[in-house]
Amino acid sequence: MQRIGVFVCHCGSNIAATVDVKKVVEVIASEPGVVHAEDYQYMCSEAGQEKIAIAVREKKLTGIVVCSCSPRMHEATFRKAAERAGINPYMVEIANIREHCSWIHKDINEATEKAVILARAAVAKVNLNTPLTPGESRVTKRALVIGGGIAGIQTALDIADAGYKVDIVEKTPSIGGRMSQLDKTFPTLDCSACILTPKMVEAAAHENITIYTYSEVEKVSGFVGDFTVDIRKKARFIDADKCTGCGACQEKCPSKKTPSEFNRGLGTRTAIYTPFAQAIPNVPVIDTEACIKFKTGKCGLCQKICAAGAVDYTQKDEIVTEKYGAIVVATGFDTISLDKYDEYAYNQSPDVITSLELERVMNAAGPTHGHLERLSDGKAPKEIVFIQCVGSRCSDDRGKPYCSKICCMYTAKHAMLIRDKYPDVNVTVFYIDVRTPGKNFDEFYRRAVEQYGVNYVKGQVGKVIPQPNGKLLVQGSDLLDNKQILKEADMVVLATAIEPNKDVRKIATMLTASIDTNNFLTEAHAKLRPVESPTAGIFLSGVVQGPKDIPETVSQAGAAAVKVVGLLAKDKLMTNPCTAKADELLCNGCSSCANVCPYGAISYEDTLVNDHGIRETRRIAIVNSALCQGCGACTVACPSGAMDLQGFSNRQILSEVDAICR
Amino acid sequence: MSVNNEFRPKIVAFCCNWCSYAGADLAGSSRLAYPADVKIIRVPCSCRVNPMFILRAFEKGADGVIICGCHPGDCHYSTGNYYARRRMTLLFSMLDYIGVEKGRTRVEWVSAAEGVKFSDTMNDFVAKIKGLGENVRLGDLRCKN
Amino acid sequence: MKYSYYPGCTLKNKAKDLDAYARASALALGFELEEIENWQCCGGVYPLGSDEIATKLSSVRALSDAKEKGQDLVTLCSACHHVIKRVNDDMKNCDDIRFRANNYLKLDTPYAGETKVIHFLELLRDTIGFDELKKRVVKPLTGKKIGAYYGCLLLRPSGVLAFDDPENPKIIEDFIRAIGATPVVYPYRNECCGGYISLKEKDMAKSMCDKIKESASGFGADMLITACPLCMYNLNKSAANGIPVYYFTELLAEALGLKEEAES
Amino acid sequence: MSHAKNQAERIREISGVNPLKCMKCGKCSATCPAFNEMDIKPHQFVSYVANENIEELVKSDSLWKCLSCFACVERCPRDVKPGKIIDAARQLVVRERGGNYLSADEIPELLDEDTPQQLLVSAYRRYKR
Repeated sequence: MQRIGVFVCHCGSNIAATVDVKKVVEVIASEPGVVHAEDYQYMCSEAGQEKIAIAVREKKLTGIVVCSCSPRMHEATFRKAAERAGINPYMVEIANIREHCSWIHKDINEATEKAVILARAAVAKVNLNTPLTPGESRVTKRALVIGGGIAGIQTALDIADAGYKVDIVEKTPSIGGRMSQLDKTFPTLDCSACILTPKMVEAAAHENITIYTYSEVEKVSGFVGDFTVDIRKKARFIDADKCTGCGACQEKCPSKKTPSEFNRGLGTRTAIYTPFAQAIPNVPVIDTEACIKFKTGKCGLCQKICAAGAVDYTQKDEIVTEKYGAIVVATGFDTISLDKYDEYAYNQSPDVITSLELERVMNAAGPTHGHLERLSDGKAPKEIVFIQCVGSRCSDDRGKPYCSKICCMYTAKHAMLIRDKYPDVNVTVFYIDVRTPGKNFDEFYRRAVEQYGVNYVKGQVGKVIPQPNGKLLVQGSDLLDNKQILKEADMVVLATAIEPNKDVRKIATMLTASIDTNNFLTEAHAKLRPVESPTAGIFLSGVVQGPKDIPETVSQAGAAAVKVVGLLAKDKLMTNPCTAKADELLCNGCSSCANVCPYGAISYEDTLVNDHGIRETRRIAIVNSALCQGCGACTVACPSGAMDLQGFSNRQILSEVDAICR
Repeated sequence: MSVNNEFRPKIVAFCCNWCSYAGADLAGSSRLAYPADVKIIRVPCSCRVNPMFILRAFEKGADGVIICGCHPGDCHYSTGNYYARRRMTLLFSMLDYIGVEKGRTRVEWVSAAEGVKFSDTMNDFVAKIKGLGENVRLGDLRCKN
Repeated sequence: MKYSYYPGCTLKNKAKDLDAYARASALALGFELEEIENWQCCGGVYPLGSDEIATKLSSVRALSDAKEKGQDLVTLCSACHHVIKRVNDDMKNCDDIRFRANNYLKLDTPYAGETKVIHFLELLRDTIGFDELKKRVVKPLTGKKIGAYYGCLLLRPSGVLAFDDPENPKIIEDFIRAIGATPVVYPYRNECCGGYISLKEKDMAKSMCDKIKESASGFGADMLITACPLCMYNLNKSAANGIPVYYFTELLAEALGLKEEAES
Repeated sequence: MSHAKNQAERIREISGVNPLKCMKCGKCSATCPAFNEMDIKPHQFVSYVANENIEELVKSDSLWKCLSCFACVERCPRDVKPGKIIDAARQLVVRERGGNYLSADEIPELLDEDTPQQLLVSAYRRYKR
């Protein structure tokens, strides 16, 4: 029989306001095995932990139940306290009477009754707990960053500067990401390329960084400290070692009509291409869908023209397998499809564009060489309308429920830049709310209004109506004036909602990282662990975690890097001791458990067993506790009941069921 | 302790540690109420839930049992929730066959970010169980034993 | 191929053409429209309150009748299509309405939204196919520039009607191409003609139709086509630009070389 | 429950709309083809119900100007469906007070030889119980 101490936390008034903690102590004291019960203001405080130590000493406790907040908060705290007091940390169980009780119930009787039952279940479980000892696993001192945008680049640089090896895997032919497509950045109007390119160069030159562009993560196995990853390096059909980046191949390529991804489809590119001038690496790729040589077998001009002999049509995809201790997801974002929003006539008029397309139009390397002009007829616009919140803050099935966060600021930027460069162009912004929290952000927006005379109208637009004369009639609300206004514009710019990159779901599944309904990856704790995934060893950087601007992304990228460095700095990690174990007397070696094990942790050995005096050699399941992650799939698959999970054994869970249903 | 004689069902909720238990925590910290009749048991994964646990709950007088796990494809252990789904489909049809109504058991996917869904699910489940009333079928069988 | 067919009141009176051209064209294209017996008026508008039941019963009767025959239900008038399709959705998805309607009607077998409701245009698109229709055309309307007028009832609410993109539809444009003419896309093709408001607020309806017709002719349309008798009525009240309005079935019959036959 | 509260509750029920979902973007009013004919504008319908100011709402001429074209319902980013609120308010008026907007006597003079049956039927449905 265990000697159990029960400690009921008030958590200030968080628990005590709705749960009669004295009553819980009184009732639980008479449970079998309980030799000590007390309540205290804050069990997690030093004084609270000391109470545990005193009780262990004085009452010779062998097991501990703490009735407090979620075990996800303080289980580790109380396990450590128990260890200091001299008992095995796995002899501690938590009854969650805050998140699962006091915070969601109002009636004090009901909540107290439930708290008692939760405490009983925990006591019943501890009665069956056994001391467990964690094993150790090694840490591979190398990190993987998935995504080569500003988030991935910054995370990689910070990890590399701390002295660890780091690999960047980028899907497109160059690192740089969305930031490379931007013209200027708010709130200081720096040229985006001017501040990004040095970082790209630094990453490429760093001795600790290896960059895999035009590559994708294909398979991930293992766990924190010891991941094994397959990376598919897609065939570029260019020998990167020979290519000098002279660009002659691109000049001569006769297939010139593929929409340029980098220019958001507003311009075209050749079949052999580097996405933009500052691309890193400056090595082109051949798009086999567009290449005449690949489609018809004729052409081969690029190979003929290449002085370095770098073009190789026979190149094949290559799989690189590498081991990592930590993985950072920095897969970024894209704008949503506007197909369901054609009241704004995006699919009906080339003069209705997204804000990201406007970045390309404003950029000197863009389709209009930086001249602000209508894409339909090349004429200079005189009247431009911006529409905010297109697809953001929607609770219908067309858009996204969240605020995309960056649009208010980039629209102020666009409006300001246009008014600055083309003072005769009128700019109107239809907005629902202007959201500009951030250092120097509201000041920036006010400058757009006060200094540059941008006309902000409070109200959403209902419809953009193309006119026979090529103009666009914008029908919108002016809510402050309670009017419906019609404004004739030459161009309309849509602040289109952003969403996580389409590939992120696939990647999250490979990494077994949690993902939310909007395809953003979930943090381990929304406030206190914002750059870690609940899956150990997986870290989040940039918009993959939620909408962010560049300064925030860079800060978060650095934070993720610190977490990675903290992990890689360790030589060994403690492993979870709650692993599966087979009872050799019950096991009949049927292989059912091994078939369901996702980690290949179960093997079979011929073992000499002593079954009630009968000594014989049997085929018995053996669990490799270094590989077992403790999911318990095997325990249910086992037909003879031989397989059990330490820390969550059949008897323990059944005792909880009994206590709850009593 | 409750004074009135309203039927208060006994409901056991098995929640996986990675998604649904965290979802329940989020429901708690967001103060999204659901009836106190629901008591949660933490398991590492929905695939840890042995059909035996559910039978035992009904045997001991539970009126409803719900298993919550990560969304398909999002399991922390890759495939655990698929095992759970298959096992529970079989178990539930067997329970139905022996007279425990289908509505008394449920499998639901709740992610760590879905506090609202957790609370909505529990409210709905409790209401359905209240509609079904006390679970007397397995109780009767026990008496015959 | 036989289909149940719900013509509706107006097609039996003021919009006989719409009906006659459709029937003749249907036969020529190899499917038969079998009029539902003893159909009753759909009510012209989907009930205003989500709790109403009596006003939905005539639609349920027609739907159930088609189900008994194992046929899809074809409609032609935009209003009938709108009402019947939405009532069908209620019968499929709304427990309360299904329960009350069945309780009231006491049908041999309860109705739960099994019938597929198809607009004549959808039949052309999805069953026959516009490519096939194009092959059957004997007198292509080459050179005619036609604006499609969709109005509200066929498109919205798009979730239930699931007819086409409510903001940028293309089914009638594709139809126009199939009969050999040139579609003219103009932005007011999904804006309201005024609908029932024209009974009392004649000026209001007229100004709305002026806008529609001016926009269409501004983009170069010689004529408009519609599927709705009320849209037709309202558009005809507007004299703007003098562009004529036809039922799409009339042009279909013409292209198939059946116009005279249908009129006789 | 006060009369106004009661009526607001009825409108919420009949329309199946939750006015609290509105984020006051004004897209309904930006969309409405009958906007200029209305005294109370579509976005205001929502706040009138939220604020339980039903007395004013049902007196509004806008009730009889809304075309039920459903453009606002289609485009509302918050799924509030202002058009359905208007339908419900109209319903409330005709149900509670018999406040028909159309009397049988005035119909003949509104007709002409082309008037489709559909127009009569639908106008009658909208204006009268």
